[in-house]
Amino acid sequence: MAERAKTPTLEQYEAMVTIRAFETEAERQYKAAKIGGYCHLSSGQEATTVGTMAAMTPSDLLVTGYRCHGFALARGVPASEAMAELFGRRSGCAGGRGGSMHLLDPERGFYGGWGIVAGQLPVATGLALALTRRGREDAVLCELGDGAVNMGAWHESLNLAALWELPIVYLVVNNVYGMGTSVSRASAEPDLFKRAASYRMASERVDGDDIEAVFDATDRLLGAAREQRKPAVLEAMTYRYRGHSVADAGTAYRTKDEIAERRGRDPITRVRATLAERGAEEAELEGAEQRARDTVAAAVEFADADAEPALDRLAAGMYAPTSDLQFARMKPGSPYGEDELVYAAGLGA
Amino acid sequence: MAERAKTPTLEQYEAMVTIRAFETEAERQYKAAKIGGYCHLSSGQEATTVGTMAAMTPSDLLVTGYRCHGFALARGVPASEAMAELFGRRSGCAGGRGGSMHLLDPERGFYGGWGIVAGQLPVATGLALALTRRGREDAVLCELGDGAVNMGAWHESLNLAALWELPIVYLVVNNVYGMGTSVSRASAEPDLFKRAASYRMASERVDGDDIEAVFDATDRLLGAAREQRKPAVLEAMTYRYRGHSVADAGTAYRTKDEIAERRGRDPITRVRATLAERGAEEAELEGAEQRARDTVAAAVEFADADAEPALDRLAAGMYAPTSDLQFARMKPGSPYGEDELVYAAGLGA
Amino acid sequence: MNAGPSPVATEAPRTEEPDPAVAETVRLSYREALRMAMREELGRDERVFLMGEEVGVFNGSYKVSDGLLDEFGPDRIRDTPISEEGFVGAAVGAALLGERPIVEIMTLNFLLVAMDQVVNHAAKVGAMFGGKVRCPLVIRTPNGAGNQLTAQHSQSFDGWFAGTPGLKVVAPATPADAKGLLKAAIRDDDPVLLIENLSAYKEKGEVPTDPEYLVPLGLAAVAREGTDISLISHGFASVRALETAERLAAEGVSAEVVDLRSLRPLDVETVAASVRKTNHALLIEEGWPSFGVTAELAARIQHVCFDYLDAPIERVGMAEVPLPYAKNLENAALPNVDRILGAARSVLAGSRR
Amino acid sequence: MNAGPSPVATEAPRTEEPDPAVAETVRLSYREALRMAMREELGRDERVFLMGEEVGVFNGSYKVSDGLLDEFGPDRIRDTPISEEGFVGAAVGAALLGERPIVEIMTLNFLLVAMDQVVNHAAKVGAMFGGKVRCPLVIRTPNGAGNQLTAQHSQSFDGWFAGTPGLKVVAPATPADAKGLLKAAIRDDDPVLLIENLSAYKEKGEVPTDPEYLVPLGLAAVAREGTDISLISHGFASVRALETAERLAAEGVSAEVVDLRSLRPLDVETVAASVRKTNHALLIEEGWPSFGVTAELAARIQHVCFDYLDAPIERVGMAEVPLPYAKNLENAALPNVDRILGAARSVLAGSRR
Ligand SMILES: Cc1ncc(C[n+]2csc(CCOP(=O)(O)OP(=O)(O)O)c2C)c(N)n1
Ligand SMILES: Cc1ncc(C[n+]2csc(CCOP(=O)(O)OP(=O)(O)O)c2C)c(N)n1
Ligand SMILES: [Mg+2]
Ligand SMILES: [Mg+2]
Repeated sequence: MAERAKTPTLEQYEAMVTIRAFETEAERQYKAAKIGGYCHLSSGQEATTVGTMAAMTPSDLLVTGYRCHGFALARGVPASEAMAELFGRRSGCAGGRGGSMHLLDPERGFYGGWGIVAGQLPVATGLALALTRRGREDAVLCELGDGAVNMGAWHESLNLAALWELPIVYLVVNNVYGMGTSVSRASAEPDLFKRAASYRMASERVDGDDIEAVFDATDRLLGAAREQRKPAVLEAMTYRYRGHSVADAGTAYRTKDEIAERRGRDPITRVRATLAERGAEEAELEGAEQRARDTVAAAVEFADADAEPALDRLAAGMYAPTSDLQFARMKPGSPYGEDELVYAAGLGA
Repeated sequence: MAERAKTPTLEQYEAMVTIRAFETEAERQYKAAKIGGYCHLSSGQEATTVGTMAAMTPSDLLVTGYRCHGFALARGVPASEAMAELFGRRSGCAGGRGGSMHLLDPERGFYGGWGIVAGQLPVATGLALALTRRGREDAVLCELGDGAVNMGAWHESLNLAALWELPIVYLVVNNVYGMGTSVSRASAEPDLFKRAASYRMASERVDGDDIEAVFDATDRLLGAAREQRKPAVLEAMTYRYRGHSVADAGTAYRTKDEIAERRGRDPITRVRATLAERGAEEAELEGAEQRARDTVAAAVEFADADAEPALDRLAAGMYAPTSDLQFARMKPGSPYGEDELVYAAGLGA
Repeated sequence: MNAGPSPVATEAPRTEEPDPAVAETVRLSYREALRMAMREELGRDERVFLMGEEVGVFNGSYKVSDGLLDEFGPDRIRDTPISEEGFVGAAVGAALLGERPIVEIMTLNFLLVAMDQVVNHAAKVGAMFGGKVRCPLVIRTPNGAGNQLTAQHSQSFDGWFAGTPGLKVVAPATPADAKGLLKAAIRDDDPVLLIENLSAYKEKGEVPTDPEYLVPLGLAAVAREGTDISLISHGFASVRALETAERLAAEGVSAEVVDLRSLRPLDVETVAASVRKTNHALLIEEGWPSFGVTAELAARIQHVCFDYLDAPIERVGMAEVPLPYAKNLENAALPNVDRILGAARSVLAGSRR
Repeated sequence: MNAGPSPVATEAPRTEEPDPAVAETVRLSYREALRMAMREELGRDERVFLMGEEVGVFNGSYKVSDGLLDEFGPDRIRDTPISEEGFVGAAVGAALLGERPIVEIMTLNFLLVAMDQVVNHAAKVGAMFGGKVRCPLVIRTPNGAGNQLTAQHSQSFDGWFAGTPGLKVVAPATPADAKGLLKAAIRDDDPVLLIENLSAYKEKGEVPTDPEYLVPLGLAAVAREGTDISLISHGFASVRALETAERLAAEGVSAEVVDLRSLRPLDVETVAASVRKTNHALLIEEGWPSFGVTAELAARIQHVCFDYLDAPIERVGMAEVPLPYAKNLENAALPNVDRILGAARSVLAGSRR
């Protein structure tokens, strides 16, 4: 295990506050029609997000589902690039082509940001396979939701990972609901982490709102993955305050009391108290909070000023740059749209 | 549990011998080019086949994979109709349209005979759902192979069955190999029955070559399914003597010694010995054996004499009889073949 | 087994809107019309039930099933885990025993994980088992793109299903057809995929209140009569086609709009009659045109209208890229009215007459 | 990242067989040619590995990978459980990190359970992530029907993949192309589906021994020159087309055979040049023609050859039924040479010239 400052750190606190501020701002910008599509916020889940990311090394790899703003920020994607992506702008981390669900940053080992429930699991498993083929002592952390564990892809991926002894930790972010369906209405075994036993895979459950516990568990499991090629499941118990996406009020399937009760034991408040208890000055904490606000404000400003992607590059990225010539002979008779917008726009990256 | 004669009975012995003779004959007829396609034999697995079928009531439902000859016969499909199906003849149980993999007999509650590994599991689960919707106190028995437990469909089906408390028993016929891949090379948890725990579902493993044990376990689990809507997994440990299909010699991935060793404890020999021990006369046993041979010989004769399906009924069964008129206006400009063979051949059953 | 009539008209109706003289109607959104159809059929036939993610407690991701849980209870309005392969297959199994499940798939994109159950199970039952069992199943799901839902959520695989023998595929464009086709699909003895559209849900129209109002499968509608060019489309593309026809009228061009309504069976007769009259065809779809629905249409039309075409058939669909998020790129990629107009003009300009 | 050249000829080669004057060749079966391609690429590039059911110990269900496990070991020739969705997705992930996986799917039918990974993952990577990652993946699998494999095992979804932007799809018809296209696919930086065919595996032909022999993606071949009618096809249908051309020659008809080789990119130029010369087109595929590959071809041809067509374009494919088991029904349903001949005659008979 890497030598690190004791969790939580002031930096981690700042990261949590930044995520909360980012999500709040994203909702505002969505309502102002600056952001479109599906927009899934993670407010309430910050201890899980920041705690797991703190346990990763720079060369570890991250894969997530669509609820990825927090993970992207905690992994180091600049808030400006994340916000620009949500705005659909040129400097967005996916060039404005992915939007809220498809953030990524391969240079920081973040391989997306995927939208099909559990679809990212086989992909993440393959990244872990590639790590072993390259002889790297790194591991993959693959985030998924509690609802995703009922997809076939979960089963196939975990079996492969265990059979092939791949360095991967599947992080089940159990925020109680998959859209409006509670875990107990979706999973015949609601103790989700226990399902790892079907693959003789290690697993544990952790209080996802306790950043120390999250960090420790992740650190341990990632370590075993890296060093002994032991895959694992980590289930983090947390809660999302907002609806499933910005379009969902989030109240049809749960009570306001339940939400209020959870907000009452907010992970950010908990970390603030711990830091204060351990001697952090109020000014330090406020400084972190101010920096978080500034970061997000600057991100919005950046995104807003950024240009839209060039219209004549509609098809950019679809195929490798070497493919232009391959497609040249497909043009005749191509349907309107393809002809004008794809061939003329160039296929290369 | 139903009041039944003690297993094994002479009838069960005859059923086992009939299946063995049927499979041996099927291989011969395949090599004589009377049978085509994929042809999967179950020789060696007769105790599992007959023992499980003996525990089913007439109104229970059966679903299997493609290795279905034995189950069909044990469920009561006449050998003549099964053989005619393998020959691709009109009186085959699927009208000559399904072949070896797709036997069925809905009147006997046998809903096929499916060819995609694990694809039959969701379907069987739905049959169990339909039983509950109709208020029937029957259960579904769904056969699958050891290789099928690694498909996503297994996971999704078992979760649904457990969550909805459906009356279904998943029978895993563990014959050690899925094609050339042994269980331990395919499943990270090679004790397959243990995977039921992921759904808080009951499960057990049984010696699939011990017909009494198979019967007892099936009877118990089907009973719980019928009466308490408790789904279950039953793993029957057995062995297939022949290759994966008639086209596979079956020796690239296992030793001849292994096969010989398994043949040495043949389930049919075991049942014969038990019956003899319990007082069956040699003449009775030989009588059963003779009847089995006669049944299969008669089936071949029947199949061989039977006509091929009518060529002008190529599309029969594809859509309900009421659909002819719906398709009438699709004909113009239809590709050659469809036009001549489908529209002209009528779409109704 | 067939609980209801499957009437087949011998001629395509001349308008899409039900004739108010013969039927009492009410103004409803497309979404409400679907709900009316389900409510009526749930009330009429015990074997009918609805199953899918969030159809119950959540009242439907897109609120199509709003209120049905309260009315029919959790056995008839069945919430499922996220397991499309599992519950689509379960619907196939239930149908084999004579139940009449309606499966809601949140969007057509998610049918990819259940493809095997639809294409290699539901579609195969009838023929493969020699007609001994039937599979009276309905799958309802919206296709299409818009609202910046991005590459994984903006697709239309309509032609894939329409190209699968054993399936039937319908795609209502209007609230009235949404009601009539869904009801006909539920009463049909075969597996039917009913393709809806997110943008269509809010469209309003007159819907017959008659609980026996059925729109037969396999019958296109001439949604607007015209003489100069045939715009042929299905589902939400037909809404775009009608708008385009309006714009063309302002330019003095009389466009006929053929709304296919059904993709399998495909009503080639109605299509051919229109093109033989107008001698010009423009085909429109929400999805990628290459290897799509408009490809089949063009192939059929050139075959049966060979001597009637005055210009090459043109096609419009989504630009052939995984749909990008940015609003400007999305707008450029969608088959919007401007792009359809441009294509219509180029068909007319290409006329050899 | 691109480990090899991706040459693009500017003109379609006039014959399918490699010119023996310029290249040393050896007579191999299609199956052996695929194996040669894999062996060479496995030897050339550490990042290449083969993964699939029974590719190792069993030596391949259809023996394409025979002997490779012994030569390259279990890490490079990786047996998988039966989990198509899992291991296709794993290949996508491995490709994201720069590996070059080849996935063998036992038959194309089984790709249905992995559809989501192919269509909504592999195909989306490039565009959706703004070109920041690539997915250099090859999926090899046989399509088609024959040998009484029945409804669930006798399908060709070629057009579905060809209609998916972000994928490339090739379908070699000859042993030489099997080698050249597979090698080009492995070296390509994008996801490529290579469609083989069970009946084609035993076909023999001359194959260049040159380890740098590549057949560029996106380039059709004129497999036989002719003047009266163009037979256009891909994969095993091209073998049938060549046989048909032989039979037509005996009737005094000079047929040109265009073997597409690549479906996406589709070489419309070569197709158009042929049809402009012969003025008659017959399109052939192994699968169901409705909404299939021949639909797109017909749509393109009517568009770019509008003034050159003397007769409606005809299509031949598998009869539009889930393929029945009985030999007589199967024979009637397959796109055999007799049916192709009949269709060719009807194109010529329909000539307006
Ligand atoms: C295969 C598939 N089915 C359905 C959806 C629609 N959908 C998106 S998110 C979601 C809920 C997922 O819940 P969970 O896994 O708990 O993650 P959370 O949203 O709570 O983070 C659903 C049903 C989808 N994207 N993919
Ligand atoms: C989805 C899918 N993948 C691959 C196949 C090819 N296949 C047919 S049977 C089989 C092996 C299955 O083994 P098992 O489940 O153990 O059953 P057994 O044959 O031993 O009865 C395979 C790989 C298939 N039919 N379906
Ligand atoms: Mg959740
Ligand atoms: Mg087995």
